[in-house]
Amino acid sequence: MRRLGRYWWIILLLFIALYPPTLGGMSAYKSGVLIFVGIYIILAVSLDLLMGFAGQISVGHAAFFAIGAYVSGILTAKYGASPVLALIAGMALSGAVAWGVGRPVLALKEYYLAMATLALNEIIVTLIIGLQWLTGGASGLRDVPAFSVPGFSFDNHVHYYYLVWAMVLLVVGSSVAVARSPFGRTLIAIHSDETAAKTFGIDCARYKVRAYVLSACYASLAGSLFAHYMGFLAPDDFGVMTSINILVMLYLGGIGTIYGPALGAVFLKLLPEFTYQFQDYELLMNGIILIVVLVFMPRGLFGILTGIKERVFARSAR
Amino acid sequence: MKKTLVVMAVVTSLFFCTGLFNGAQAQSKTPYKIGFIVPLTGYLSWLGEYMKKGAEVKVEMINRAGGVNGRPLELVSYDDQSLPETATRHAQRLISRDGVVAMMGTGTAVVSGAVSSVANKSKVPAVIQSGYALSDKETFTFNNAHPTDFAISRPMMYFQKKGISRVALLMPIGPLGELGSGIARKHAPTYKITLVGEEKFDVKAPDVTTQLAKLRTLNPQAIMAFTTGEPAALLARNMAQMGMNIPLVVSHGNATPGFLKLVAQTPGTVIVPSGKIMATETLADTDPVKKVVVEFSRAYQAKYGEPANYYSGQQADAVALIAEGLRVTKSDDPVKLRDAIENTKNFPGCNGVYNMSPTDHQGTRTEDMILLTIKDGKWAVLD
Amino acid sequence: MAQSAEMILRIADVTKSFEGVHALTDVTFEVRAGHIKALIGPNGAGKTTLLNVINGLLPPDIGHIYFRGQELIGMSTDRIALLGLSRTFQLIRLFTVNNATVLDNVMLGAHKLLKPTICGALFFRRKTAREERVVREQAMDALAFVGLEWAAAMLPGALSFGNQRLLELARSLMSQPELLLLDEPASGLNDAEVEGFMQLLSAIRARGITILLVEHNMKLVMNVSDEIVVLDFGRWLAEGAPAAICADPKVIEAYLGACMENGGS
Amino acid sequence: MNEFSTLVQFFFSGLTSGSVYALIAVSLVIVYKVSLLICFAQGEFFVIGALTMVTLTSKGLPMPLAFACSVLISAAVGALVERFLIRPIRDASVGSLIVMTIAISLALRGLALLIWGKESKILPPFSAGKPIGVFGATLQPQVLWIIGITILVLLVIWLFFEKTTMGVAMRACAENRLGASLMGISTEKAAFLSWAWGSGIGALAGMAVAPLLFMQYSSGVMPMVKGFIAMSVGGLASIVGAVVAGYLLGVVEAYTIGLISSQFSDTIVFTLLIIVLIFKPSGLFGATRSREV
Repeated sequence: MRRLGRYWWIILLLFIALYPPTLGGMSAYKSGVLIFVGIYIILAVSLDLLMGFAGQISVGHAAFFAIGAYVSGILTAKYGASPVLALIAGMALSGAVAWGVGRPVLALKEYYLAMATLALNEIIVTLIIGLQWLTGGASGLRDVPAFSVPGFSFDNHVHYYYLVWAMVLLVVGSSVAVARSPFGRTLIAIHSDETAAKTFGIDCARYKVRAYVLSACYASLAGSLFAHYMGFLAPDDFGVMTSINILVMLYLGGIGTIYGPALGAVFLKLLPEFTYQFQDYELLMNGIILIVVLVFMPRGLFGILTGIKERVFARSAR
Repeated sequence: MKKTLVVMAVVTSLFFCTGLFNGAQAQSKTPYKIGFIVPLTGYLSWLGEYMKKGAEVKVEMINRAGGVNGRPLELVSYDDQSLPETATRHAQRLISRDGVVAMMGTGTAVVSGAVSSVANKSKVPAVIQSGYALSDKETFTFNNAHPTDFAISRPMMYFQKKGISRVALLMPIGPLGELGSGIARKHAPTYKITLVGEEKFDVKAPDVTTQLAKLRTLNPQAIMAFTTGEPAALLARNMAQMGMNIPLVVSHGNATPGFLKLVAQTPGTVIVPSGKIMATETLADTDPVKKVVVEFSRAYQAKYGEPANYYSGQQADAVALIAEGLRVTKSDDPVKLRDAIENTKNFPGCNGVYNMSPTDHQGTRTEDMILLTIKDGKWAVLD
Repeated sequence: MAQSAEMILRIADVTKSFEGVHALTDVTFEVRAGHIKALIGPNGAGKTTLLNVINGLLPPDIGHIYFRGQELIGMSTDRIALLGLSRTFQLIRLFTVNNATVLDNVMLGAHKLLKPTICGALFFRRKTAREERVVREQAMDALAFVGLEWAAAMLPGALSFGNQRLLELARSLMSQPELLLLDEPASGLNDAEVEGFMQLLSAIRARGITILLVEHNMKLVMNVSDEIVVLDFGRWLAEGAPAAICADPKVIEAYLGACMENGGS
Repeated sequence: MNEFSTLVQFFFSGLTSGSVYALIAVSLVIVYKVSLLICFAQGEFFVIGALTMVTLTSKGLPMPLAFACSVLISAAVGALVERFLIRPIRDASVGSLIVMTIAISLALRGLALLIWGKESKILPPFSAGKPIGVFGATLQPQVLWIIGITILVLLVIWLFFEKTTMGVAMRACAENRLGASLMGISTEKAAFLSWAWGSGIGALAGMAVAPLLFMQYSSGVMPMVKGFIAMSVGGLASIVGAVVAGYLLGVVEAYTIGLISSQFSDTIVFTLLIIVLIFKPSGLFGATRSREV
């Protein structure tokens, strides 16, 4: 069992890699669900870096999701740019926005910060709607081409599945690396106690902004992947509700653990596949499920998993 | 070695678990499955309700009459929450898991966009109902709602007849408003109408008198506001408050009992472009759609105890168009079905007589619309 | 001042008031390099406020603070810390979020040696790991110095109160300070722990680190400090060697008054 | 119609929207003031209040009675929510409290959907009558009702929190837990009561505003977001600040729409919010608090 605990990531890799071929002709539906799951894992993990580690609340993370999606969408659909360049441009713009607003906004605390980030999300959405000549406005942006690199197009859904999950692994892996590094430790110090952190020479504002920029870049990456998969973008998918959903994934899975929010994303994105038949009851059910998690599992789903793991180890050690 | 074994065991068991998630794929091939994507929650949920009822009644009618080619129709409905992402997932599920022959529904332009994108990628026909304007590339998408063009030009036709030439636009911030604004600008010169001004408003705002006051300074003879439901009713109420006694044209989506309830008590002239289903009694016996409309209305009234409305009729037409396509092709092949729907000619429905072609995926004409207004708390035909 | 060359910290005419209430009024004194200077006074004398002003957490209304001749007023707390000024808190402030361990806490003290970046975490991993190893060893040394090496992997919350104080001290030492500000480090410690703490302070002093000590425990203050400065109601009251302060009637009066207010504690 | 009457109409429009924002902001502030928590489910109490009133009046209950019953029902729901859902996680981080109130709002909205269905409901104005005309601009009489109710609410709140022992103790809770318990009220009880107050006033807001709007299960989201803005601008914990900021928001919005751009009015309003938060974090009307180090 201990071995299993250590090599779980190999299992995961094998599973991700072998899933489509072994289950033969993976349908567009299945790959679609898994692609959305992957995109939301990137979003949840990126927000976890900001909230779980740097301790900065954001109720507007979808703003960067939107920037990534729309920069990719506009540059490729309207100006025929290479998707790779568009993706990088999206990340650059997201990073720049995060950098620009980061210092003043992240100086705010708790609810004030929540309000400011929520406002940021609204501003981006209203701009997307307002700048119709550029973004297609509320009617949406059409005909975003499939993702491609020179010489290869990811127009097949299985190919895209691999691309998205490769990105997921990259983002999760690098997030874990950042979280475990001295940089991640510094964020934890800021999260714990900004005043104390400052007395050790930590320039809190600068570190918060760095975490924000990294988080925004990852969210933007998710946005670009979303744009090329959907082929059609509308502001409805980037509203505050989306931000709140990402926030919920964090707490559902277990904030500050990277893997937890990823798990939360998987759970929350697979849940509708089982609850859609409840239709009118869906809203109530989702609310109740979330309440139950928050009240009875304060460490989230991942906390439960690690709890089980610890118990199993304790038993096998005995 | 032991390590490898454990890893293998876990991977295999994971695959078994996901077997559940595959669901039951193999089912009896007998019924024709039609995918139905409809806003049952979210801000357009009230509309989804009418669409759902309409579709159910029509499917029942067809099945009671023996189905299509001896096979019954079966609806597979999903709630799109008025969100494109959700709609995309549902469309993919419908096609690859439920194995539908065609999709229909939507109701908002953005959801239509998402569904249309999936439909054309997967080459499965989709008969949508919304203000979404189709592009040439979308060869698998039909839109059997009256095009927004008609809903704008029909009242303009009426204005020209009545000598109204100064019209102001008050458009909601949103897809419908963008569409309505563009089309109104395009058609206004045809009917010798001057657009004196345009304002936007947020559909969730509690008050729009600011915009109305601004427009009032321009002395319009009528206001066109391409909006549906509560905001449309709010406009009528605000205009009454300000004593602006000029006609207000709202979108063709408002021909529903729900909207009637909202504005029944409001003075002023509200004009709603609509289909003939809203005026069953006034139809001439020679009207080609009379039979279809009357039969559907009767069945609807019998099942739900309320009169059929524009949305339910429109949805029934979508069912009928797909059924007709299936009848003609006698095949499950989605491409053939698309071709069949595309060649539908002189097919009477609640929205008018459909004449589809490879260049026209909407099928109806401006004359298929009528203008409604409200008199004594009831719908009345204006023109 | 003539002897400022050996004065590591000079506090000049510092005044600070909160909504009209004067917390500090014209406070002036100096701290000699290599000494342990105690800052005492009854409750509400403004000692913690002064520490907060020194390390930049509070801006004074007027006044100057010089560290090695460099003006600190107007500088941010983190920059002041980089100059070699470290502190502990009256109410223990350890890093506890996300299961940060005792070792993590101590290693965080060495922030100014590492200056970690995202690039360091992602691209220069070998270099980062090398630096990290060095810091880890130093951190273990610091923990050993305060006698907490056994607790490296524990969560700080699991430590006793006294050990948490020691952990804070170890963390501060990691930043290789020249001047250490200690805010009531012995409060809540039992007699045996205070005894150990006294030895620790002497050992720190022996390393050449100057200490400005705010403390209520008179036994500790009298035993370890080279010099004492007394504040009363935010004003400088007396300054001098421990024996002289003990005998100063002004100090005795101030403390007696304070004792009566506190119900004789 | 002259320029001036148009400008007055903008003001009236702002007053109408502002009256909606102000009342809901007050209900948010009450909860925050005592339990230091921003409730994202406040919009649902707004809806529950209005829809309960619609149901009760349609059942033939007289207006004042229906009014009182709806307030009490909502207050009870709010108090129960606090007791069974918030209290168990009282000491969690701000983030999880936000998510919890969001979860509660989803559940309550889901419940409202099941109870009242999807169609919008209408509540008749409290008094019949023609719109009031001033300088050629018009105002709905209901707005005067709302303003009156707002003043009444402020008065009742003031009386309760300044003149009754329990009120003073509840106010003390936010500032000093020990002090509050000395005055004979536990923070738990205070939070419980503050939720009852908050949801009651939220419901009141819904009922007062319903005749201006059309109410359905999801109508609470927009007023709540605007209520947040008013609350933040007002300084989170200031009731009078919230009311002033609510009306200010309505009026600023109206003039932005009228004079600058109806398309970008929300962009401008939210940008202003961020600017206010950054440069005056304690709100336009909040006292500057010295942060404890």
